[in-house]
Amino acid sequence: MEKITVRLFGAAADRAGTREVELASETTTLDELWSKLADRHPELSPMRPTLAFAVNDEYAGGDARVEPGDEVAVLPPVSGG
Amino acid sequence: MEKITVRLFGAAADRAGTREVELASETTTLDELWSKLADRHPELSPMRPTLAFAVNDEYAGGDARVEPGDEVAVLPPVSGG
Amino acid sequence: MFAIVEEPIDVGALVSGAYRPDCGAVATFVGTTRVDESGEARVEHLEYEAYRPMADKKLAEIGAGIRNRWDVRYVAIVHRVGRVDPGEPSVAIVVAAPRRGPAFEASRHAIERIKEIVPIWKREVWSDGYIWVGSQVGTRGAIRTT
Amino acid sequence: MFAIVEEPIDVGALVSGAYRPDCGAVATFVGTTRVDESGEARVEHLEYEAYRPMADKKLAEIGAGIRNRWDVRYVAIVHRVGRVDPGEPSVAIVVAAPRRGPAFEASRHAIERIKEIVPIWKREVWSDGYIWVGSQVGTRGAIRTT
Repeated sequence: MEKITVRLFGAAADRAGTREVELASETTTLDELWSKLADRHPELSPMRPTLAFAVNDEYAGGDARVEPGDEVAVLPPVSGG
Repeated sequence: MEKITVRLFGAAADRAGTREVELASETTTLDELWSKLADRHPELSPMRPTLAFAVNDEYAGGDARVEPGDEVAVLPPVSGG
Repeated sequence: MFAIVEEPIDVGALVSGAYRPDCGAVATFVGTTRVDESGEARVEHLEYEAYRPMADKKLAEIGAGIRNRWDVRYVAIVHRVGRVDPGEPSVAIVVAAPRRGPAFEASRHAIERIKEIVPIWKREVWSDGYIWVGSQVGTRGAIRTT
Repeated sequence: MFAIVEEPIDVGALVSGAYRPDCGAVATFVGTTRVDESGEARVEHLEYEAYRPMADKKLAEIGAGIRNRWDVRYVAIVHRVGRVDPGEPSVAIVVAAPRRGPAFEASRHAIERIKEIVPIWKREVWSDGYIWVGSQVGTRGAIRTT
């Protein structure tokens, strides 16, 4: 089965110590995927309230559907400019 | 006696057909000087309500004192920028 | 830096001259010649004239007023006189500040004050005559009567 | 024109690329690296990273939103990634409009939206450690605990 690629940025990549994680999963939701990610990288858990997520390059909420082959991004508060 | 130099700009210079007028005068006021100027260049009279004046490079009102040797400027509505 | 110049304004040099390690924001405003149209007539170029040195003094006063009112560390205003062709800059205002709010507000303020108090005049040269902006004096028949 | 670049931003070229005969106003905002200080420590440089291509897409969305809302004829936004030294531009926004009001409003709007929705992150590298701005995650002891 295709995996779900999770990309981590900024402070989230820093905390997790990696910029990319592959998770095996059936079709699921962002919230469920987060649980798997937080199991693998518990150091991310304290950041949860500040994080946003994207599925395939677009912001998405916790109940958004995520399918094998999708790219999910973990987005700390943006600070461009 | 030194004269008072009156400099004209923009639409005022255009109407009067000159950019500089020398007026002989004792110490006077801007309002009185304007009367002399308007006598010499009656084509300026219709512009009077729109004009501002400067004496020696600073905005001045009708009762401002003007002395021989001073430079007076006739300033149509500014339109820089 | 406050100047009235006859040659084209090098806005890039003005902006990069404003970068400072104590500032996080540089706001720039450039006024350019816009080709208005009216019926079959159109603006071909602008001609600016200034009353100097009063105009220089008023630009510097605007700069001083800005530094008084906002936390701004650098202000430059350059106004061109003479002929300015379509799309060319007639005025450039560059403000550097630690934070963006004051930079934006100060640059907006500067152009508004220039249009109020700096003795500079603009003549629009149209394909069918000219008009002194603000005085409505000129050789364009239609506009002269408005 | 919307771009995320690794090399220094040539703001002068961006501004002169915005001049158009149908516009009278070009408003430009440049964000530069400000050296903040705290006790004996100071910011030495910034490091930006972006999530691409989402960041490119969000810049273009901001541009489209601006053209929807204001009478604006040209918008360029360029954001730099990687190391940005003190006083250097990290972002440049250039807006050309027929009139100055919309140009000012749109350029202010663009920087506010960038700071809200574009997936770009800034790491301040201080003389005594680093800090991810907004997340307060880093190696600077004093700030980590706040």
